[in-house]
Amino acid sequence: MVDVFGESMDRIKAAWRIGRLLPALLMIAVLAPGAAWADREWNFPPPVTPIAHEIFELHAIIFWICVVIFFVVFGAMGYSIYAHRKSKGHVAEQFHENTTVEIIWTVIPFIILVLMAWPATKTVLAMKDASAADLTVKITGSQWKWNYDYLNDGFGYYSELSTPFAQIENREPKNEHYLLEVDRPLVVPVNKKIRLLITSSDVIHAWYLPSAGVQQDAIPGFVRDDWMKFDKTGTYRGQCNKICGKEHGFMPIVVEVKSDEDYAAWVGDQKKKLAPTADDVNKALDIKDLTARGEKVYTANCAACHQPNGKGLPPAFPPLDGSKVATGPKLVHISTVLNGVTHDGKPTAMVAWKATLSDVDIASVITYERNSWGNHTGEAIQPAEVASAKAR
Amino acid sequence: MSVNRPAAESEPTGSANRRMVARLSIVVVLMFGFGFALVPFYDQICKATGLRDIGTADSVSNTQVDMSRIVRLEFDANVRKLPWTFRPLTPAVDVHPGAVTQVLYEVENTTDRPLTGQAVPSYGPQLAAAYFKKLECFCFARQSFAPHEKRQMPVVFVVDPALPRDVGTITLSYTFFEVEGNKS
Amino acid sequence: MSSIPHDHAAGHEHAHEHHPGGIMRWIMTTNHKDIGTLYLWFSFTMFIAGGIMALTIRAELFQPGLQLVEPEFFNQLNTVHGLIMIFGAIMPAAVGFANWQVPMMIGAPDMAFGRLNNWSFWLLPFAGVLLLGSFLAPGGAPSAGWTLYPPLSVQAGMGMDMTIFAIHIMGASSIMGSINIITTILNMRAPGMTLMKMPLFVWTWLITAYMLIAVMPVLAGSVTMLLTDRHFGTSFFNAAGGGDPVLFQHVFWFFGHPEVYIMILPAFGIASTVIPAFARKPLFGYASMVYATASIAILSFLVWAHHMFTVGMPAAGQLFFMYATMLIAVPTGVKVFNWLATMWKGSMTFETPMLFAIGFLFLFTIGGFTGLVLAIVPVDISLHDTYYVVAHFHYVLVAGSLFAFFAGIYYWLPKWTGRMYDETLGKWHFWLSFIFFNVTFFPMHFLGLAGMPRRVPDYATQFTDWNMVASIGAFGFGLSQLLLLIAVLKTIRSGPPAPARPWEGADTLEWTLPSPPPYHTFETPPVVK
Amino acid sequence: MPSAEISLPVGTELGAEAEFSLTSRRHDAIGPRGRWGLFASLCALSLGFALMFAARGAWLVLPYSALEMGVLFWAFHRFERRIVDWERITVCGDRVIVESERSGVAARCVFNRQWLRVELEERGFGRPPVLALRYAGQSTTFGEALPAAERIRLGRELRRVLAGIRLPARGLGDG
Repeated sequence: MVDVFGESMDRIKAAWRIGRLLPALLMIAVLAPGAAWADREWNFPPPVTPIAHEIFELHAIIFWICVVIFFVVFGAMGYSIYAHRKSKGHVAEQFHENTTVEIIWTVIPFIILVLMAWPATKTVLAMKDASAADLTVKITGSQWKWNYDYLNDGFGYYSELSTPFAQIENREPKNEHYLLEVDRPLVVPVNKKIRLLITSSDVIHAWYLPSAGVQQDAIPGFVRDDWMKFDKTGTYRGQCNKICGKEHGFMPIVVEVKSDEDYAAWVGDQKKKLAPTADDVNKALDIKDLTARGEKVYTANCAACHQPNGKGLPPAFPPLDGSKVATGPKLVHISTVLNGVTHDGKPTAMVAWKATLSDVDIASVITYERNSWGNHTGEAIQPAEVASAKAR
Repeated sequence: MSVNRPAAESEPTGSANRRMVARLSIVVVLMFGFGFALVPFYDQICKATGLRDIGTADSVSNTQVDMSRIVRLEFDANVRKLPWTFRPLTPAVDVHPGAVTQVLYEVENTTDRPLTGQAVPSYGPQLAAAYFKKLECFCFARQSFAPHEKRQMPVVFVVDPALPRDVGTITLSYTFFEVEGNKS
Repeated sequence: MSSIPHDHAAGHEHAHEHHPGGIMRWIMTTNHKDIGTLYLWFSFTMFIAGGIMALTIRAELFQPGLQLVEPEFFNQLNTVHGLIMIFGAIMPAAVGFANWQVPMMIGAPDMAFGRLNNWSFWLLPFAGVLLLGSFLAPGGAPSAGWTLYPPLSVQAGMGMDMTIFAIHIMGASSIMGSINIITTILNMRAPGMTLMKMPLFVWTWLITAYMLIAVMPVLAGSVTMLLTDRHFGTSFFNAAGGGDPVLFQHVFWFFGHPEVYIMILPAFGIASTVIPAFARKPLFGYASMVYATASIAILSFLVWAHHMFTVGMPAAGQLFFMYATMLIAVPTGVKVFNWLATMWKGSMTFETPMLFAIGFLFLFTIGGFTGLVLAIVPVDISLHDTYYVVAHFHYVLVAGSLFAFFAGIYYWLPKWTGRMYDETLGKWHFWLSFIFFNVTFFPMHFLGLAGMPRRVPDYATQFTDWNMVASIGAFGFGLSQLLLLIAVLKTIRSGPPAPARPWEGADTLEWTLPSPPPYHTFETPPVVK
Repeated sequence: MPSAEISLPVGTELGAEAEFSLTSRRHDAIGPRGRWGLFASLCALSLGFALMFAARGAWLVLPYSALEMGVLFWAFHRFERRIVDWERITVCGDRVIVESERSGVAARCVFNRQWLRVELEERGFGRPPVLALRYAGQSTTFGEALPAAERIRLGRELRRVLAGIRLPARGLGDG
């Protein structure tokens, strides 16, 4: 707490210093976004794909053209304000038309625009060529996580924000990649053309990775294709960029670009995991282990709606703390988590988790829910119980 | 000089107000009527104009097979709010434009109750939609599944040889939506 | 009932003073000046309400992390801020100016349809209450952004229905207002005032009204379809029933883009009135100004999809909309050059209206440049829905429309009230607004370039510095607007009496009337040569 | 200044042999061709947009477009009807003749000069007062198209004329 306070004071002081320097800053600000300052705070993040390079350069060209026009136009205005003022005794001339001049200043901007449109058109056409890809990844946005499916290799997984709630609520100092970190990033090989198929399962999201120059809306019921090809390995970060509900700001995108060998090894790993779950369903676990694992599962999957403190957001998201489900018969609780809640035969916001979470995860999270906040049932739910409930 | 307002306008204010109220009530009734008439009207319009007509097979006029090029077709499947499994049996095929091709999708209803769904196709890239002719498709009608029923369903299609040459890959993606009115 | 008094003076008093007093005067009035005043005060109230929401947003964004408001409420604030500022503040202000100025500038006694005019105004407070009242509805106000994209807006609670009704009411009000204005301008000009002799403000409003009439049904249709999708089982925008969510975006922006010009054209008109007055020189290129305005209006119907470059449209579509959007820079450039040429070799003084007009010209041009940057499809794909866009449209709508409206308020305040405003106060208002506006919105360009999405309640730590600067600026800008209120109230209460024509260079018809103008204008019919 | 030259927004002219005569008519700044031309262009534009959307599936724009064009038609039509309206008041010997044509309906009232009362009726709500002419059970109004100040001036003028105070015929604008 003290740290956070100190930190914010420092920030306020920093902001104050910035505030005093504003006139100078504004001047710099006008000049800055071009090629001269490559720093992130001023311009696009360093481009890492051919398209992003083109975008970076296009922007620089157009920016500098605008700067030149800006100084010509407002140079003239500044001179006029200085020289043609009444207080200097300037007498107004009464001209109010000059066809030649008017034609000139219609034609010149037109020519400048054509010069701008030319490279832009080339880039647009280049961006559209998603054919002949080495690898296809289907990206499905949902409230509020991304799902990556490797269509060629037949596996897929969810990718979610991994920043702890404590940091968002300012109870802990923030990580370096606060809000831009996920549990499982999208992993792709370097120098390979990756075709992206982007869709959504609920509302419109947008898959936005600035350093790759990619932004594509994810539209429910429709796939849209896009592509990217990275120049270098590394980790690149972006966010969902179309308002999609309350957790819109907490839906980051992390892409890890690996060398061919590392990528192949990673794919091998993933395929191994596809084989029966590493966790032994029949092994009985200690309540402590279950609760610890359950807390992680809860934070990643449940806390967005039911809140970290279990109080929920009634009426849409009921509280778990002290609820009938979380303190009543455990079979009801297990079935609720497994199958979700339906209302008049239609699924509600409480979705079925049996396809998404492993039996061990479900057992852990139920144990956690039954033994946290004001709930003290003291019961440990074993993965085997979940498996048998599933079978019923 | 004192000024008096006229005691009354050319007609009594009361009756003018009543007439206004009557007129406004008619407007309100018409507005609500419009709202309620809209739903059947909507269905009729859709039927009459062929809008949202997803149940008709495309017609193919040119059956010339273009052997000079190969287009890669990828198949994808999604379900929304339906507890089904849905997948293409072939993830991708290479075809010559103009050749009639059939692929299979497999659907399983994993629940204990009968369910009905409607599949909606989508294409990547978007412009491929105009060149992808489906002769037969499970998406032309609603599909009902008995509890735990598993079924393989075909899509028969032709890629129009007029497909622009720079399109080398097409993804056909189906999404099964729950049909309103499913009862548990 | 009274007979006409013989007494000359008493006769005048009689006719001018005996309209109903108190609140009933304002509720029942059909006088264009009263209604103009009502519009302007309503707009100011909404401006303050929307401003408070903006400040709450900026306070939350002062630091990373969640401090003041829940994300859901944050989204509601964002959405209602946008709707209120567009439909509650900017548009009514523009209609307020039209009500006051159009009849006086064309030499008409009043607007064509008095009672329709009264009705168009009095619909607005109800719409405003409905919109603000949606905060109290179960589920809160709409939170899908002012653009109300489905399916997110279909998910929302009852607040969305209230908003849809509010938009309908505001739309009806705008339509009636613009029908009134277009009828007035077309038919009721003084003899001799041909179309090409109309003041430019009247021209811009004629074109604005024309555009409003052309696109308002599109807005009404789009929100109605949203409503039927929500409640009546239609699937206009639902893929499951054969619809398409992107169709909504096409329909919405087909209205939305002309709407942007609807908000800026009257501002152009005010700038074209104020700049010549203080340069003491006729407006340069009157005819080309009219043609430029008309071309902007026509082009505005052809560029809607530039708001949607990321929905994944074919290259041909992207290129068409890119070229059309870039083309708008030409007539807009012509306007800027014309204003500059009007100032060139004039005899300028810099009273508050002129300062705001120059501020408008300067900052609007920056907004124009960023608009050009955003028109370039590949660059837009990297900047779409980031803070760069937020910076861009605030440069256009705040420093553009709003600054021009401030210029108009100070310019015509002596005419409207019969009293002069306090020049010192006005200048303070300008300079503080100008500086804090830039402190608020300039850093947003950098945030956007660095990839900060708009409409997020929290952000990564590398965005912290610029967000702090922007938040400080926002509070400065917000508080500076209280100076406007003080300046106006001070003018009304204790400003020194203003002559009929306080500005040396002003030459439109309203300055031939006394200040304030008589309740029913044009005792002596003007003759336009 | 002869009143015929007074331009706005009313055309006023003096009758020939009468002691006092005034015709009041609105000024039509654009004329029917321009008015209906603009209406046609708006119709084409608005319905064109609506049809374009209807073809793409968003046909609910259409009823609003039609409704709005209806309202615009009503507004233009109503304005046009008022434009051809005219009123004339003539003082001739001991008679005062008020002729008018409103919405195609012609009316004519003849009053006795000695017994005619000229009154200004307040109407409230910011609407300009109405000039009423009353004699026994008969009454009529005059000056629909005149701005408020003009009506007052005209009222004064009439009273002078009726009282037999002979002034040179005066226009309304040069008082």
